[in-house]
Amino acid sequence: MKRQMLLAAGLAVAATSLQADIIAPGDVVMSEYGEVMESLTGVPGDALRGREIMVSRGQGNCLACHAVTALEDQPWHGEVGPSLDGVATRWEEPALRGLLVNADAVFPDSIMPAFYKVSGFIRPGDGFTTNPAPADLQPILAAQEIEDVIAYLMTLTDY
Amino acid sequence: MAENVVPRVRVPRDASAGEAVSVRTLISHPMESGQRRGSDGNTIPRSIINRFTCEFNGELVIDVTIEPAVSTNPYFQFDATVNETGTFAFTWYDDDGSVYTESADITVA
Amino acid sequence: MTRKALLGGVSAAVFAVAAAGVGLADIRTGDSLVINGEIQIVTEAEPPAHLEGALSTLYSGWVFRTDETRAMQADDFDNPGMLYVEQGIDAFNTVMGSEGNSCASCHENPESLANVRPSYPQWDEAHGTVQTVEMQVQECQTERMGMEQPYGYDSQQMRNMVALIASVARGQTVDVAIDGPAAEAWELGREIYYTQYGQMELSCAQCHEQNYGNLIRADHLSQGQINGFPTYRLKNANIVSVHNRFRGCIRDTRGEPFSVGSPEFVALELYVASRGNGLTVEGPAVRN
Amino acid sequence: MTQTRRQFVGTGLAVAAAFFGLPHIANAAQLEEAIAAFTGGADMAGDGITLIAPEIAENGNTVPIEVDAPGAEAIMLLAAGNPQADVCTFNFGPAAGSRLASTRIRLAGEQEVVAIARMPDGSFKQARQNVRVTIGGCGG
Repeated sequence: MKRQMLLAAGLAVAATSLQADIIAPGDVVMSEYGEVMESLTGVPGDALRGREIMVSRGQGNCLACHAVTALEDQPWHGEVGPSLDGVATRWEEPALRGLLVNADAVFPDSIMPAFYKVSGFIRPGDGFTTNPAPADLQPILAAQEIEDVIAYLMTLTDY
Repeated sequence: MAENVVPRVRVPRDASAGEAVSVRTLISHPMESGQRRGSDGNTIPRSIINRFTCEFNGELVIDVTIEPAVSTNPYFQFDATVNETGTFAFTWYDDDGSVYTESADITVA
Repeated sequence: MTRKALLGGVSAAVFAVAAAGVGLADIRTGDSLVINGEIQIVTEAEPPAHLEGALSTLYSGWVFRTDETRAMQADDFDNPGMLYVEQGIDAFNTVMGSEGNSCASCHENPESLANVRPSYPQWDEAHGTVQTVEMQVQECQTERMGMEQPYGYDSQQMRNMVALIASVARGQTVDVAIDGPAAEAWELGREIYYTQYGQMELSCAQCHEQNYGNLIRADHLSQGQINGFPTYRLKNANIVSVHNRFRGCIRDTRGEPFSVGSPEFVALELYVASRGNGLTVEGPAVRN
Repeated sequence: MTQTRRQFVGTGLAVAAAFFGLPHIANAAQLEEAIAAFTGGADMAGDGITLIAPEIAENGNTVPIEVDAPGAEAIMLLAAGNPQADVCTFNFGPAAGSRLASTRIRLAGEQEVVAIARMPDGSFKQARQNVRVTIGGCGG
């Protein structure tokens, strides 16, 4: 029992030190063209995991607005935003990262949510609960989840 | 127990002898499937209309056995042959033992 | 007015790149709805002048639905929303409160209230505020019927009663007043309509003005018209109030909604109702 | 420790199943069982029965379905992808004016709706139709 607790404590320390390499939402540096050059975590994204996040309604929910031919195994793709087919040939990775972090920086009145932002909202909530947002409101996607989605988007080279 | 359970039926007021008339029925009922979870995380117990029958002058028109996959406010439409003036009798059977009935008259010329 | 709301017009050109824009390609327009073979419903209409070209045509939410859902509204027996209207009729004729009155004691029959739904929300001189139909029902209950506890704003009983009041007005043209003493609330409602709420920073306009007709996943975004409320939602298998729907939309922005019955939602209801001036009352409509 | 973790994973799967249904895995055997109980395993003809269901159902809560099998004694409706396959069975009496019936049913996602008619001579007829059920755009 004691050993397990020590183990848990050790893991927590490891997690904290990893945390230090993560760029917090408020610290993201964006170029004047809305690009984010640096990885948010320094850890390469996992494209498979990114695919899951894009499909999940509670996470990225990307299919709500975007059609993706490579995701045709999932029923129903929205048409509010442009198709993401060939997106990797239209955008460099830093630009995609910028669009995910805060699309408004590139398209000022875009309907696309900022997935890595925690302040500046009007009546933010605690997820979909209708309760007010907690003081430590988390971004819609975590830093590594953003990197995972980018990794998947970079596989979309075909039209 | 389901609340505000009210049956409704619609049949033509009159018909000619031997005519097949269309009958529509609806009953307000939640049809709780027994597969949903409440806000407390517990499964909400099943409570449905499990059978519906329609007779015309004592003769069976249709007898429906019903499972939880039938929608809230169960709706059925079917045809009945009427050879004489008479009365339709409709009966819905609830899981909780309640029985709801409704009737409708039709004049056959 | 917020920064984002102000930006709306300026960035229109950029927006066209980011979003697909209004798409009615796979929506079948031009069909008409006649309920019970007799009540003519206006499902497409000229927009009122105050919209200043924001919409080229008004479309009832009915236009955006599938054939099966459309058909359910064309006949009162097929419309499950009418079950709740019937419960409303029972309540209308039931004595409630200490004065020994039912609604029928003053209003004779529900049909005598046919002019209510098309003109609400409306300014109430005595109370010095804009009132919704729900607030009017509560006023009758507390001030004239002697009820200590009126129907809750979003209670089943209230929805039944409002559905009844809407049902007797079906086919009448929506015409809410937005000038005079109502103007202040209307302006507030307009500001709310264009404000981007929640962590997803979505305004009513982004979905229902700029993207109606487009699919969001498998759902055709409508113009968010409220002439069909209270509406029977297949999703809820019950009738749903206007404010409950507003609440659901702001919740879906990862936002904190205003309360049902709040001055903000009353103002928003007036503004959204005015965007449908020219359509006809459909409540209880059938929607997904 | 290991056991705790396993329990946790198990709970997670159970929650996911309740939420998403995992219908195709859980249901195939149950569907066959329900059909066998009605037909006794007899062969089923594909003609003489009509099943009308929407190609796309706007909401899985309320899907209008119509079946028509002239001469049938009974028609059973099944939803191949629901947690429980049985939907309802129409048994026609002597005063039935046709062998047509319609109702509204619940479908847990895209799946095949199945109608099986039992004829007076003991034979069976079957019709199947795939129904896609839409998914709303908003998250949560």
